[in-house]
Amino acid sequence: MSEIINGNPVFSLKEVAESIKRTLQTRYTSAFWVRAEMNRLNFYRLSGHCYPDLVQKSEGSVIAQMRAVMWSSDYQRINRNFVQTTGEPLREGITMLFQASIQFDANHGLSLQIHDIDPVYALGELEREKLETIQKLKVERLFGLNAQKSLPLLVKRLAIVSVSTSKGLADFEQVLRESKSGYQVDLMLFPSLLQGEKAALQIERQLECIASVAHHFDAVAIIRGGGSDVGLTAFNDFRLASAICRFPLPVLTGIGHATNLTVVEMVAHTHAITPTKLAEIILQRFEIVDVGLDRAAKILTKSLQQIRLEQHRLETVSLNMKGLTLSEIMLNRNRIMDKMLEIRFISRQHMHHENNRLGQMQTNLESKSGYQIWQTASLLSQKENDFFKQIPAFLVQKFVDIDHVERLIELSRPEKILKRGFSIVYHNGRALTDVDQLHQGDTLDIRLAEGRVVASATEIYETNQE
Amino acid sequence: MTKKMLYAEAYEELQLLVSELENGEITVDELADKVKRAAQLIRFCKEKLHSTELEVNMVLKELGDTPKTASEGLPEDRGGLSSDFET
Amino acid sequence: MTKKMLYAEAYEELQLLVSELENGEITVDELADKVKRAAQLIRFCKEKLHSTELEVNMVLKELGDTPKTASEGLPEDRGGLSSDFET
Amino acid sequence: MTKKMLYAEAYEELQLLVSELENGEITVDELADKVKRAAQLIRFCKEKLHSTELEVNMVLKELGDTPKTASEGLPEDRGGLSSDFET
Amino acid sequence: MTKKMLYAEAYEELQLLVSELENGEITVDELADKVKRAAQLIRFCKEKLHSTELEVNMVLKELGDTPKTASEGLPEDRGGLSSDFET
Amino acid sequence: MTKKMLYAEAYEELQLLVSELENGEITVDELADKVKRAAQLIRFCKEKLHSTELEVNMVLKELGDTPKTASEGLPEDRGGLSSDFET
Amino acid sequence: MTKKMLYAEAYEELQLLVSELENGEITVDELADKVKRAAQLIRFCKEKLHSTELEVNMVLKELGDTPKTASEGLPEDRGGLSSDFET
Repeated sequence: MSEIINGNPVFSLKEVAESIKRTLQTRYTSAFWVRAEMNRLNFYRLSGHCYPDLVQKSEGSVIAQMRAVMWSSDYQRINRNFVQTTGEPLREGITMLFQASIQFDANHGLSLQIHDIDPVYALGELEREKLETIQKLKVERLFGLNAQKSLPLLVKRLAIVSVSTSKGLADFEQVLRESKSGYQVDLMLFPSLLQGEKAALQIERQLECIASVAHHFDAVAIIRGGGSDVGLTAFNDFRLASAICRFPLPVLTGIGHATNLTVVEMVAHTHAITPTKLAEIILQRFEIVDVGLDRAAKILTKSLQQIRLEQHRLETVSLNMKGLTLSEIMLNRNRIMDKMLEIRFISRQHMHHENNRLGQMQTNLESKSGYQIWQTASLLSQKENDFFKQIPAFLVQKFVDIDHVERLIELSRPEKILKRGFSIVYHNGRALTDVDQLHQGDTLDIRLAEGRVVASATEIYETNQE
Repeated sequence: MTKKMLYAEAYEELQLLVSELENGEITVDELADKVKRAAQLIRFCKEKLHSTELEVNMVLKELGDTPKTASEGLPEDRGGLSSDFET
Repeated sequence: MTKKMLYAEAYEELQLLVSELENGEITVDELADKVKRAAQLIRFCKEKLHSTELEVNMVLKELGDTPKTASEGLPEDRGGLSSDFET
Repeated sequence: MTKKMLYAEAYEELQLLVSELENGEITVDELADKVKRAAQLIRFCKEKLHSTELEVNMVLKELGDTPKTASEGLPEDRGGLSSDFET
Repeated sequence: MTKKMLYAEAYEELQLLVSELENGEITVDELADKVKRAAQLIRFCKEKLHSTELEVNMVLKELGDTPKTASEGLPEDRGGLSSDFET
Repeated sequence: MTKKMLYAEAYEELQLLVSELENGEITVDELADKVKRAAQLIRFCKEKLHSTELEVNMVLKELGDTPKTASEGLPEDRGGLSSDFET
Repeated sequence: MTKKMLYAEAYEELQLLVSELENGEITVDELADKVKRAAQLIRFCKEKLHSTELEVNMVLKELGDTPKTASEGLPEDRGGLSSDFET
């Protein structure tokens, strides 16, 4: 098979290719799972086959690259499964888990034939991607910006981004139109594709357009009919999301779907799960205002109540004043009456008291003067008694004294003495009391009580001689 | 100076006389005169009291004759009283 | 200075008289005059009360004649009152 | 100097006589005279007392005839008394 | 300075008068004048209430006449109302 | 000088005599005379005493006839006594 | 400065008035004016609920050559009302 040229075996290209193919076939006998980013899908509408470019990046640069092939039948199946799980068709730019086998073709070289794609893994990847978008919006301080716009109380002028043929839009308009209260909401459509690769860009363009005439509108509504959950990718687009965040008017969304919220819905001012719902939300605001106005009108009639109340208060004050005034007069009248009675009582009492005092004085005067006279009289008679009582005693004493003296004198009489046997001896006419001058023989004249005797002294003895 | 005696003075003198009597400070020589004076004073006081009583009673009676509540109508001739009542 | 007496002054004087009487500060000599004065004061107060009552009653009666609720119609000639009512 | 004797003087002299008698200061020679004097004094005092009593009683009786409470009406002819009563 | 009185002021003054009355701060001398003033105030307040009520009623009646929903047809001549609505 | 002897002098002389007698200062010779003199004096004294007693009794009797209490009424004819009684 | 009154402002003012009314914070003096003002505001707000405001022609004109719109038949001429409504 191989020729020898210049001593060296030389292989034809085909031989080499077949050799490689053989080697690969013996080496890679079964399919295996590969993780790679699908850089390009390269779907060929005619054949229905896809020839995706797979890459692996590290820190921004491609470190591995490989072509792949997905045959039409595989693609149909895989895409169906993918949509079923993730809610969107296969798309480029996300990392997926492929089941593949190595194919080598002499013409086309090495490629991986994709047999299956794990949609669950892709789902995670999509979610991660979404999170990255949100993260990025947050980092750029855009997230939640639109929500801060104030939505007018009444959303009367609404710019709509939708497809003119959208069932969702029709529903939305119908709800608004059929509002029983006849509220007026003016709509202006800015048509745009809502799914597919160009959707995000178109929406963004229309938003730019609306922004240029923003002063005519109260808000923008992005409306997409319900039913299919497919093709929501545009609503996770970073550029669109950031445009919505920065949009000068409040952005409302009515995007019908069943899966998780898209980033656009997250950053919108208000989101409703269906266009119908959004219309209802808008009408509800009208309703609230309308009810508020009716209520206000009703409350205005309350002012009449206030007037009644005020009238009542006035009436009460008036009655109060009346009562108080009359009672004040009554009070004073009673006071005066009391004073009068008091004066009457007290002055009478006063005079009565004075009268009693005078009576007492009179009684006192009578009794005291009578007593004075009586006492003086009794003192006088006391003195009289004292005096005259002493007189008889005085005189008796004098009589007694005299009698006493008389008795003494009586006892001294000589006759009385002589009678008791005493006698007096005279000599020369003198009564003798001693024998001094007497001489023997002197004549003595002796006097007795009865009779006299004349005698002579025969013997004379001195007293001490006896 | 001759002035009318006051009840109060009369009563005071009377009290003095009676207390002198009570304390035996009045001799028999003065007694009659003092008692006479006291009697005079008592009589004066009684007179005074009586005349005062008559006067007061008359005033009070007049006052009591005015209707209790003014609203029951006052005699016409009293209308001028309040306006005459100045200080 | 001659000025019309006030009820309040009259009442005060009356009260003073009564309390003097109560405390026995008035002698028999003054009694009649004081009672006369009190009677004068009482009469004055009664007069004053009466005239005040008449006046007040008239005002109140007039007021009562105005309908209770303004909505029942006010007499026409009172329309000018509120505009005359200035401070 | 001749002046009417006072009861007080008479009584004092009497007391002196009694005490002289008690102290034996009176001689028999004076006794009769002294007794006579004492009797005279006693008689005088009694007279004096009696006349005073009569006078006082008369005054009091007159006074007693006037009712004790003035309110029971004073005799008319005494109306002039208080006005005659000056000091 | 002469200015029209306000209801609030009138009512306040009225209440003050009544509370003075309640607290017995008004003498009999002032009573008649105060009651007159109160009556004036009451009458003024009633007038004011009445005129306010008439005005309010008219406004409310007008408001009630406007249909609740504009779709039932607005009277033409009210088109100008909103344009009159300036501040 | 002849003058009536006083009881006091007589009694003194008597007492002198008695004391002389008691002291034995009188001789038998004088005794009779002295006794005579004493009897004379005694007689005088007794007489004096008797006459005094009579006199006193008479006064007392006179006085005793007047009632003890003056209030029981004094005899009329003694009214003049007090006025005669001058010093 | 005349500026178009905003619906929100009008509604807010109304709400304020209503809550003042409800809380009785409006005096009688202000009542009529406030009620008038509230009625005006209510009327204005009601108008707004049912009126058309979007001036499609103007929008298209402003957008110039970029009218990508397939406007589905807007009312022709309601623009005038809202522009008359200025504050």
